Amino acid sequence: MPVMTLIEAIRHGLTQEMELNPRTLVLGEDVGVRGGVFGATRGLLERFGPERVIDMPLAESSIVGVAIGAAVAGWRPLAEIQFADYIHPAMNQIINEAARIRYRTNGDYTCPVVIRAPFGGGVHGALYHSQSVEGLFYHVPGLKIVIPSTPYDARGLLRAAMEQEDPVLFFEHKRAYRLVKGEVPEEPYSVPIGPAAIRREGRHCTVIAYGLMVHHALEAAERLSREEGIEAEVIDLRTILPLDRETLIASAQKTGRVLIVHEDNRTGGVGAEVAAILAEEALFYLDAPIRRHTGPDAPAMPFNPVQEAAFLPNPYTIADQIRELVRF
Amino acid sequence: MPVMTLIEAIRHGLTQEMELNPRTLVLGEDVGVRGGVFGATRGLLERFGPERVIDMPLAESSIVGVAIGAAVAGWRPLAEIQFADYIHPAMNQIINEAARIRYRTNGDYTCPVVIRAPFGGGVHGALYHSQSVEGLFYHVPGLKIVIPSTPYDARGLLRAAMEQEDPVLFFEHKRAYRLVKGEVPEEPYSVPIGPAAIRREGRHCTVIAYGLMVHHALEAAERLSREEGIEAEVIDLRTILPLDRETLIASAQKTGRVLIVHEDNRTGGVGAEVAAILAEEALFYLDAPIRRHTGPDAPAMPFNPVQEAAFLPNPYTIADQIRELVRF
Amino acid sequence: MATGDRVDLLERYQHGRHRELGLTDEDVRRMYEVMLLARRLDERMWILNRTGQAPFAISGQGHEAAQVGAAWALDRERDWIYPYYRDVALVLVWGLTPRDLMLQLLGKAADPSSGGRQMPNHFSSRRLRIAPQSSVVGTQIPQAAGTALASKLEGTGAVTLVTFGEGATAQGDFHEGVNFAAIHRLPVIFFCENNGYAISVPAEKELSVPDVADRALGYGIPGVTVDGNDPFEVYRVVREAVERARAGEGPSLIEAKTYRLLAHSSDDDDSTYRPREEVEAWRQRDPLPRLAAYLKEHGLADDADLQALEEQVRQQVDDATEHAQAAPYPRAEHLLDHVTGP
Amino acid sequence: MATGDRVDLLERYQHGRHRELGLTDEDVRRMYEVMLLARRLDERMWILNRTGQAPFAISGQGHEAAQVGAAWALDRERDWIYPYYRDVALVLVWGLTPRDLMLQLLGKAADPSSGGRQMPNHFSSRRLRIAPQSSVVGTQIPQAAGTALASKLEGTGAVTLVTFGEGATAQGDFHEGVNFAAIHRLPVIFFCENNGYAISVPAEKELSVPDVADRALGYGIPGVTVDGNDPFEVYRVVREAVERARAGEGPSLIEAKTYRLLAHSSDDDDSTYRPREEVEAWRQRDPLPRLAAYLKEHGLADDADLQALEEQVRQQVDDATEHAQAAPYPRAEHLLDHVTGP
Ligand SMILES: Cc1ncc(C[n+]2csc(CCOP(=O)(O)OP(=O)(O)O)c2C)c(N)n1
Ligand SMILES: Cc1ncc(C[n+]2csc(CCOP(=O)(O)OP(=O)(O)O)c2C)c(N)n1
Ligand SMILES: [Mg+2]
Ligand SMILES: [Mg+2]
Repeated sequence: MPVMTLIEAIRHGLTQEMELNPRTLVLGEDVGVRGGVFGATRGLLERFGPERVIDMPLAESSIVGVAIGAAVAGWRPLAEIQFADYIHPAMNQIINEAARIRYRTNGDYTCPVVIRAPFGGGVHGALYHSQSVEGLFYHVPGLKIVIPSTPYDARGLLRAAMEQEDPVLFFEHKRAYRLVKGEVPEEPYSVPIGPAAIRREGRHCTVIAYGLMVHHALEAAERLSREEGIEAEVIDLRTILPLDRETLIASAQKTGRVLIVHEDNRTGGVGAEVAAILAEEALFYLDAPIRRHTGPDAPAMPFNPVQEAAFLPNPYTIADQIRELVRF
Repeated sequence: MPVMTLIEAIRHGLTQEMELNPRTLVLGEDVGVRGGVFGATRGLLERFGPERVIDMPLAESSIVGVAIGAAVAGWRPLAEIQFADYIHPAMNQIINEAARIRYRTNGDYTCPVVIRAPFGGGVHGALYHSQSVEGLFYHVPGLKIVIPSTPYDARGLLRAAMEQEDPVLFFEHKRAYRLVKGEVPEEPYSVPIGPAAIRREGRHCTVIAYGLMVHHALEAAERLSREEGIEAEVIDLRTILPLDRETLIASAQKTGRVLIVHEDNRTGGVGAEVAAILAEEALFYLDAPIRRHTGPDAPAMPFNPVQEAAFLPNPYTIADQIRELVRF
Repeated sequence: MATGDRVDLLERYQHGRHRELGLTDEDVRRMYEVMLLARRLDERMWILNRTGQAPFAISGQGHEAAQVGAAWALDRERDWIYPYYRDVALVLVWGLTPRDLMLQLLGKAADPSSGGRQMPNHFSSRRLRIAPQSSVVGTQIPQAAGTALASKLEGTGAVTLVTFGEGATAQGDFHEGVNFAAIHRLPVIFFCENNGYAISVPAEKELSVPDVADRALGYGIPGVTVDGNDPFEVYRVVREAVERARAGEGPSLIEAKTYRLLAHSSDDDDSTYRPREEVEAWRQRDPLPRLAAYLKEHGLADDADLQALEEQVRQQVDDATEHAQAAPYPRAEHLLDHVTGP
Repeated sequence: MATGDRVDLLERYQHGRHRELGLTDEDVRRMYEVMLLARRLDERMWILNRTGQAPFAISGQGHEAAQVGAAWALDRERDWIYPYYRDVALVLVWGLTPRDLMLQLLGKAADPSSGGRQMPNHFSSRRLRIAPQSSVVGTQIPQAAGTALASKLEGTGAVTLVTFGEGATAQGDFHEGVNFAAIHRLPVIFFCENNGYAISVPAEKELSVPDVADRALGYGIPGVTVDGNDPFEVYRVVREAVERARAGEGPSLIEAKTYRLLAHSSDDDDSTYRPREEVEAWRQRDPLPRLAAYLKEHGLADDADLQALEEQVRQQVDDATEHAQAAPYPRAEHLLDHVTGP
């Protein structure tokens, strides 16, 4: 099996999706001749032509709006928002339109639009090229939200997103793009939307994360295992909406101690819902208060390296949190 | 003290704000000659003229964008979004702009924009005239979010919103507009942004709510007290962002049983954060799992009366939840 | 807005104008029939509202000629429509029935557009190529461009008609949708039913140009203003736009000037913001009596025919009302159906 | 885009064009000085980026004449600007210093625009009436209308200049901001620095009209296209717009046609999407040597003066660089400062 970076897996996946279904469209800013600012769509224009690989005007609401209209007519749009930070102009089309079309027509229409966007920080992107935006969307019934942390999952989840009929937000951690490598089968395959993955078994505590933070959590867990004998279970959510309640509850019941890690702001982030679910379903199994280790409640990540680093959870701060949790 | 409905208190407050500060502007759709579709701005145009009471074109992003630009130049805009359901086109201006201006200029600029919007259901408003949208915003650092449940608070919180320097979302439950009455002082006064109000003391459990749900919770609590001897403490959040952690934690520690009620969708709603805070800060005081009684995870409220009623928590369903919680 | 008078004058000189446009006598009779049906249905909806039987009504009264004129220029068998809440007459042409509309008015389970989930006049049907409508003003415009893009790629020659009020043209989505369609020369017709107000806000506060059609200038596409109370004129200009679209020449913006004869909706009171003389003046240009007069003048119908038609329409409206009243509401246990698929 | 040549021709016939426009010799020397300073500062930023000392650089190179021409037409003591990331020369006129810009480039605490929080070229200063800029393309446009509304209400005669690229004119916010300003005849100038590309997307895929100025037609406001590499022409048309604005006649849309001489940013590689010949042709029209030639031709400076100026500018850039390099980063404990007030 070839080894790919996350971004290569996505490019490979996009290419295959375009091959598999002649009604698949790619649309976004700079997705054509430029191949996307991160190169995710490189080669698509040459291969599939400007009819199916569309350089959109700089107007995110219309990127999603046009995708919705094409989906309504039976096409399979794969829209790209250049940075998750610029998805906000499209929130009306995503939340009020895409997410409600199936419901408001009582199932007559569906709206199978997949919207990809690079998110996350640690690349000196500052306030507007570092945002995590999943916390703004996981409150929206009708959407599915996927955040792959490995190349394998990225390809497989993209396939799954294209196989089903609902709008999917597909967030790709931009710092993971070239950092994370892994094996990816040549042939198309899908990784189901919904189930989380237990990346590391452990008995002392449960660490729940997604995106790049999964790798940081694993690094922390490996070090603590090696050096201190602490065995943390690490769960990769993979799908933020819907959440894999069963896996989360089972692990919390097993370890009795839960740490949730995300880069997104703390208040109202995905960690809040995870904590709420566990407080409802696993309360009497908990031996320590639930902990959230997240980006702080600052509007976004500063540009300067000092405050950027201070914003972000990292393997060391995660290890500290695990230690405190286990010692509670 | 005169008795007013919620909408009268708001109209009274808007009128006073316009009097108090000649740099206060009211802008929104139909706020002029029509006086707002709910009448909140009735009389303002006649009194303050079309310079300061501006009928905006049907374009929410510009309603907020223009308000931001006026605020940046030292004015005090009071923007109205006709229905909370139509705030989505303005999300970019609210989240990416208003909420970040103070932070991104390191405090050089502030953005004192107050954005009012009627929200909530139970008026046959269906999918697009019933939405609760606070769950989409309370994840945004830099904003303050206020949801008054009484005429007294509505007037006082509006004053407080206009006295400070941050963008404030001011959500008014449209079914409460004429339903809820109470005394409102003639003279200007403010109710601070931040503190929750304990509307009813109780020892058996804590019910946390906001907006119209406070009244439903109180009705349920009174009935249970009268008929079954159950004494529920009822907390009115009033401010959704920031949350009054201390009051919530203290009450949870006292009663050991917590029910959170909101009309907004369950997943990722304000209740998730409240539950997370309590799971972090009051875990070992809890004698029963935290409960959330909320609107379900449907994209929005249907039009037909059967499903609309099924969507909404009401005094009976809240009483059921309290009973189960206390018996746990 | 003197277009109405100008056309009345023209009418005196152009007998049989419909024939010149290629419309048969039967076409014209059918047009009138749909307009009448739309009007009577709409009137009934208000009655049901005023008598407490329907929580909400929103009116297309006054807009019928614009809608029917546009509809006739399209091909119901392949074209798409993205209607808005005033388009009772348009969707009747497109195949929704009076029963369908009444079922939605009363929020009944059999409402084919939404299963009783949406407010009245939120039309939708996959089978009929009626796009899934929301209440959010303007969102349908880029979506219509997306559907037109699909049609272009399919090469079917299908055209998309998207309708909206003049107020909607202030939305960013209007601009983004028209801009994209113009760049890619998509087969879409932007059809504005300009009734002079967005609820209470008059056109001068929504636009800084005299006509919505002027907005086309910024996109380099044809912009045409037409008397929206004259179904033939509307038919003529929309047909031209359809021909352009099918020939791959791209989108057009058409503005049908008209008026809503009633308040914005059953929740509105327009007396504060529309002078009664203005309303009265427009009542004089009501497209229905105007077309009735044309029918008689050109020997397409006499008073007895019109009377019979009224009777037939009344029966349809009665039937729709009774059918909807007798129909069951959706069940609570279906509240969470169709949120997402698996 | 033959405007450049046309104006070159004109120049041969119009000696002392600046005087006819009311610009003094000193004005022209100062304009050149700012343009040169902007250019050298910008070049240094790229060097710092390429040598790993600055994580990001974004360029105004090529746009200097447009910016300086516009800036000169305004009143720095009362007017507002809403700049965008290419406006190095504009904000230098407005009072930000090379040190200020270098401090931001390196994310240092003393960066007056953002305290090291924002990326390079995100200008802001309440004291100088430079609006608080974000990276979100287009959002500043309705905000500028809001500031102009405030000025109108205050009756100070202040004008707001808002700048953006041609790509930004596809955004809904462009439409909404211009529409509102046009309806209320606000004192705002929409100033588009049209460099033909939004990153890699060429103007034909962003607009369906030949010129951005054509977009003005849809709002009934003046739309003017001008050679953006000619500071005098830009000055002239902006001054007219300023006069209109101060006289209460409302907004204007001005399109300065120009070119960015480098890639979109330090993260971009433009060789895939811009033919080298095109870049080369525009290099020939670089506004800096062109203005230098004018200075010499009209006896406003000789080679020695220009050399001395280069030297002085180099010192300023060195000073700014060293100052910024020596300055401390913000401290981690201030991460949560200024999220909200009490
Ligand atoms: C985005 C949005 N904002 C506000 C509303 C509330 N609203 C419903 S219809 C309407 C006026 C629409 O005016 P226009 O587009 O001219 O259409 P008309 O009703 O006059 O036919 C308004 C403000 C809405 N439905 N959607
Ligand atoms: C809303 C938004 N979408 C996308 C981007 C990413 N982006 C930054 S600059 C740019 C191109 C801007 O082009 P134009 O407006 O022509 O200005 P230019 O850079 O050419 O001067 C893009 C797509 C952004 N910053 N904001
Ligand atoms: Mg209208
Ligand atoms: Mg450009």
